[in-house]
Amino acid sequence: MIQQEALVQEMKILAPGYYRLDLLAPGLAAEARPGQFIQVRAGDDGSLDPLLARPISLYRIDRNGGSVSMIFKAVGRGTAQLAAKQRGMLMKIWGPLGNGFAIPDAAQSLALVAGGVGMPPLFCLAEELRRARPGLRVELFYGGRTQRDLLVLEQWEAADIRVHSVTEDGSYGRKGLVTAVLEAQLRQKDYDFMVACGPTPMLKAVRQVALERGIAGQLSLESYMACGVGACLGCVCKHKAGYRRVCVDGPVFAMDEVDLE
Amino acid sequence: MIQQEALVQEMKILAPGYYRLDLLAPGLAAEARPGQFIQVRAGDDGSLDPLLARPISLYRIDRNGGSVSMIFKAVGRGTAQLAAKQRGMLMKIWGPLGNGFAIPDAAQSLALVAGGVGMPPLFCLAEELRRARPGLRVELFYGGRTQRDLLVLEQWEAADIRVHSVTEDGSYGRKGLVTAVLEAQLRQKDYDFMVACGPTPMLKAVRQVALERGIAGQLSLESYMACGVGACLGCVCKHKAGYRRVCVDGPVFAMDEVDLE
Amino acid sequence: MNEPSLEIRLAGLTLRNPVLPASGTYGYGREYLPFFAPDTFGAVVTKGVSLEPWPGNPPPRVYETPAGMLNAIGLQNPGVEAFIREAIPFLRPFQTPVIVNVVGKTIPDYVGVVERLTDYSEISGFELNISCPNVKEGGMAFGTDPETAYRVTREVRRATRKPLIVKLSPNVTDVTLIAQRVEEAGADCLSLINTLLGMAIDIRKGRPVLANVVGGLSGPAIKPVALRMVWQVYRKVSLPLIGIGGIATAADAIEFMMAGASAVAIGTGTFHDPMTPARVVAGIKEFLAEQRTDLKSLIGLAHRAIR
Amino acid sequence: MNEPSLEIRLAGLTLRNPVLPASGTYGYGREYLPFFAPDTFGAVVTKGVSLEPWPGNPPPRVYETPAGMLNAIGLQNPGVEAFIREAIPFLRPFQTPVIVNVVGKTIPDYVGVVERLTDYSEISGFELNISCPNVKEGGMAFGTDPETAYRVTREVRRATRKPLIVKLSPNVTDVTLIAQRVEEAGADCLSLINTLLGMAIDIRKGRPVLANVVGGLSGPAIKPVALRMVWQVYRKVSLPLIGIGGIATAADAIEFMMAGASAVAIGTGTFHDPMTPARVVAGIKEFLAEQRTDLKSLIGLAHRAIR
Ligand SMILES: Cc1cc2nc3c(=O)[nH]c(=O)nc-3n(C[C@H](O)[C@H](O)[C@H](O)COP(=O)(O)OP(=O)(O)OC[C@H]3O[C@@H](n4cnc5c(N)ncnc54)[C@H](O)[C@@H]3O)c2cc1C
Ligand SMILES: Cc1cc2nc3c(=O)[nH]c(=O)nc-3n(C[C@H](O)[C@H](O)[C@H](O)COP(=O)(O)OP(=O)(O)OC[C@H]3O[C@@H](n4cnc5c(N)ncnc54)[C@H](O)[C@@H]3O)c2cc1C
Ligand SMILES: Cc1cc2nc3c(=O)[nH]c(=O)nc-3n(C[C@H](O)[C@H](O)[C@H](O)COP(=O)(O)O)c2cc1C
Ligand SMILES: Cc1cc2nc3c(=O)[nH]c(=O)nc-3n(C[C@H](O)[C@H](O)[C@H](O)COP(=O)(O)O)c2cc1C
Ligand code: FES
Ligand code: FES
Repeated sequence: MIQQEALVQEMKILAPGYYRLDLLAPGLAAEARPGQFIQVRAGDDGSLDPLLARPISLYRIDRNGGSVSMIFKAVGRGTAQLAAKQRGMLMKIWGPLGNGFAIPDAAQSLALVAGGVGMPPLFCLAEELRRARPGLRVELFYGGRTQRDLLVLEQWEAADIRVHSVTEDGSYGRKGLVTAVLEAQLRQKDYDFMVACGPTPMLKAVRQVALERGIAGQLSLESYMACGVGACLGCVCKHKAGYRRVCVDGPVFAMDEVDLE
Repeated sequence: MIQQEALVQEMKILAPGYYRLDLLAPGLAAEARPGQFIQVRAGDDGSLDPLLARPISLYRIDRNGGSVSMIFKAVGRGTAQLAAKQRGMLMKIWGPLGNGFAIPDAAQSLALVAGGVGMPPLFCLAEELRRARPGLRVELFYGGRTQRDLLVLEQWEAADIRVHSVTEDGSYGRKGLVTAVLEAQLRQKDYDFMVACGPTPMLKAVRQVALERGIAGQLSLESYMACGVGACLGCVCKHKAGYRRVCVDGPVFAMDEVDLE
Repeated sequence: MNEPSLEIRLAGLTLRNPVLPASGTYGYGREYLPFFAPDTFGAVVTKGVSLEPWPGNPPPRVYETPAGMLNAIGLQNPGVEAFIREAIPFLRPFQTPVIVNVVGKTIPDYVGVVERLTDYSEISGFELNISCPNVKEGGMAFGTDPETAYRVTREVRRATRKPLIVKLSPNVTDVTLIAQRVEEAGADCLSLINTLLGMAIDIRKGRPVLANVVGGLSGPAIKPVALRMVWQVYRKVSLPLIGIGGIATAADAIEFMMAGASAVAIGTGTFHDPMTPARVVAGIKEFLAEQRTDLKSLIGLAHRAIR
Repeated sequence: MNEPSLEIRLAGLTLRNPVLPASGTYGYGREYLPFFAPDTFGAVVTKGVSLEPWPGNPPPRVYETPAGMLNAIGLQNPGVEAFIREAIPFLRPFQTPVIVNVVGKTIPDYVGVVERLTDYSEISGFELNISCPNVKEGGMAFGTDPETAYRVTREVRRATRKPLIVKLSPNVTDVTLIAQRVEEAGADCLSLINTLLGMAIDIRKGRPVLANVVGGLSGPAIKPVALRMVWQVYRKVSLPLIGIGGIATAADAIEFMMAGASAVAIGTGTFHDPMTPARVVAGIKEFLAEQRTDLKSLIGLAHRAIR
């Protein structure tokens, strides 16, 4: 675990309300794995507004460059302040936190399912797998409300990963819900494993689809956090073994072990 | 009274910890008089830290240019955030507030006495008087802890006003307390009126000196403020007529009517 | 869709909108005239008025704390006679109900102020402040014991037929007990909350910041406590409630309404930004339009959601 | 000048420094190991331990508010047997006193936990949590009535000779009454405060944010209230006090000591920044050096200033 003041290397607006932030954090980059996240203090030092750090997933881990990237959406006070960061500023962060993804060695094909800003950790995973397990077939099912909610498609293309784009309004890719497209695809093609990250209704639907077909997989959950390190028991989800902390026991859980209500 | 989002025209570090901030605020500049102040919200819009606005005196009023300037010292949370403002940013302000100085028409000579960041409103007064009453002799007694606490001396020079500089450590001008230098000077020369702004111990000493010699004058007081407009009764000082609000009944009071404990 | 109406009936009064100034943060209305007229509010709630003039506490009286502030004004006010002479003529031209916040050291003090004012047509109602933490006698003492709260409410009730609001103290173990007794005593409406008792120390000087040592904590910091008290009282009494404590945005005001308040009052939020009241009024209207609902439906909504 | 000592005696224990973790914000110490070792603190105060395992409340359990946060964890904990199995061996190697925070639904529950643990040499003392607002039975109910607080303290007192700290609830009309009765019952030290009862509403969903509806408010927002309670209790009881509530800086900790606390505990401040405890320890030391004074002289200093 690293806790540091990290230098903002770059801050980029990807689309209205969506940002990419690159931080110089060599220790963190060396330790981090896909699916992990960091706690980010959005206010300047000494500011109590916001009081708590915000959890943001790692979108890219550049071990050689000693940096990590995040992609986030400005939804409230904390992310609005993050959006005001600029190159050269310092930010207090700690991490890597959480367990990260674990793709079974036996898997030959993997379906990633992303909704909105659930995409970044999946890209991190895809990049790592392309390096570590070139034989694995990886495809992304990516849903958003409209075209501008689908981010960095060119990066997925550069990573040579097939993307099934889906928008609710049909402004890009297929029209509808990403899970409907996933289901349709599953009628033709099979996947050994599935990993999903996105809003809860989407996660539920993905699990439903996976369970019906007997495909194992993992879900990455979100939750309000206070400490982010497992001490406060604030972030728990319902798990078949009782309450489990999203910040250290997760955020990645096996599909069939968590209860998404 | 104007309340607006004002554009930062310039932000200048005058000395370590001291800043000059110029705001585009034509309505305010048109209304304001020397000795008045404005309420300044230091945080960005929506920020609750700090929660309350901070009172800052007007240092220059440029009616033609439609701007006002302040000089402030970073002493705490609010002023530290002010210090982070940059050209082009917007700041929420309201004013002009308070009564301002009133120099008797009969006065032929005026001694200004400034301690630390009590100087800015006195410069504002001096500039106005030079324009409005060129016959009036104006001199400044200016005390600070050390050389770097004496600000914009070149501006006073440009305004052709004699400055008696005093530092506690003797690093610039006379060594000692500004009131001692004032007293010494008063043995040789007389003034019809005195105006002082600075820390309370200094104000007390100035009043003592003035009362002993029968010189009338005004003091500009500071106080913690909440509303800044006279509604909350939070900023009162002890006055011979009871409690008086520094924000609207002051900040300028006749020397003999306030009780400085 | 038509522009949503913000009109609301409260304790027999018809208010143009449900947003009021919190007593003591708006004077008698004059000081904020350069920013907005008193009729920006659904009703004006005045600074506390006592029978005789009160000098208030020595300074320092206010101090900022994280997302809040402490005050120990000590209810400085010129007394009811000066109020009649100065505030009533000032407020007369505005088409807005005026609610007088009443303070006293004894029950006859409260009754005296209300008796003196009740026949003025310019006065629409009274808010009994039995919860001010910043005066030695009276004030909060009345608001922390259910029986004393009952007695002062009942005596004042006899002195006026105008709407009678009682403002409760949050510095109690169970605010619902006080609320219930005040309801039984004949109040028409409850305001909650007044300030939480707090303090701050200047570590350089090694002494309390406020001359009065302790003061009342207000502002966004206390909003969760205020909201909880509105929630609790809504479940136990049937009087309409005025939600107060830390409101700085329309979303804050809507939270209070969903917790059970029929109206809200804004204090420290106006110090933070003088345009807060106007922004809150506009924001509530926007929310209603966006959600295609009306004001009444918001009141107590969150209770119905968890049933 | 020598480096100032931060050592302090508290309820019979010698602490390396006066900074503790607030119960429930530091687990049993393991999670913060990557940031600092348990002996950064003068003593470790554990998460509440009950006789049987408690599942805690459903999520959402935490929510940020202005300069504060709400929590309704519901005292999830694996029970005293798991504590003995897992936490004691973990804490053994660190040279730091361990204070076990004890929770229960009945008096025999509290006594049971203390009896089970009192003979472990690894345990230096107990902190009775009679003030948790997030459980249906027990918890805060014990801390809001002086007689119940007296009874639970007295019964536990009989079960142990180790230092007994009682943690008081701020959700009361007069905290000094509870403090005095707890002193009479034989407590060695008082912790104050636990969280203020609060809530928040999600206006988009029209329902309370927390599944438990209400939760405990902590963080800088509540510091003025906590400080005032330490101040009041210091004047009425002679027990040493642990000041808790909103500490995020050394200056905050010093305020509590000047108000009368012999030690302080940090909770939400550690969530804000995991390095807060270390920064506070260092900052107190700096302040002592700068002011050329010692720790003991700070305790209650502000009372002496206004005499
Ligand atoms: C493990 C983890 C990884 C995450 N990774 C990313 C990411 O890569 N990119 C990204 O944009 N976001 C990510 N999030 C969500 C992000 O943390 C929230 O959007 C952020 O905390 C909102 O803070 P705010 O102050 O802007 O909003 P607030 O003002 O706190 O709230 C605004 C809205 O955001 C929602 N919200 C607040 N906190 C959370 C939360 N922790 N989880 C879900 N919703 C929340 C609330 O429902 C509210 O409506 C992640 C969350 C978790 C738990
Ligand atoms: C009418 C008026 C005019 C002023 N004009 C100027 C000016 O031209 N330039 C300038 O630098 N300062 C001026 N001040 C003082 C300025 O308002 C304070 O320095 C500022 O409010 C401190 O805020 P902060 O958040 O940085 O400090 P805080 O964190 O609030 O406090 C830091 C320190 O500042 C002191 N302080 C805080 N508020 C005040 C206050 N209102 N008055 C006196 N001391 C205070 C406290 O004692 C504390 O030790 C003026 C004050 C008043 C009342
Ligand atoms: C400066 C100040 C003065 C106050 N004076 C009074 C008063 O005279 N009568 C009263 O009932 N409440 C008084 N209050 C309490 C407020 O009306 C209100 O209940 C409290 O401040 C909480 O609301 P807020 O957080 O919006 O400020 C005062 C509050 C402040 C900050
Ligand atoms: C997440 C969380 C869990 C808590 N759990 C406990 C507990 O188990 N026992 C207890 O006595 N207090 C508990 N508390 C209260 C804290 O110990 C402390 O009294 C309170 O948070 C105020 O301090 P702070 O503002 O520094 O957080 C908890 C507080 C929080 C925020
Ligand atoms: S956020 Fe504290 S345990 Fe997960
Ligand atoms: S600051 Fe409110 S009356 Fe002066």
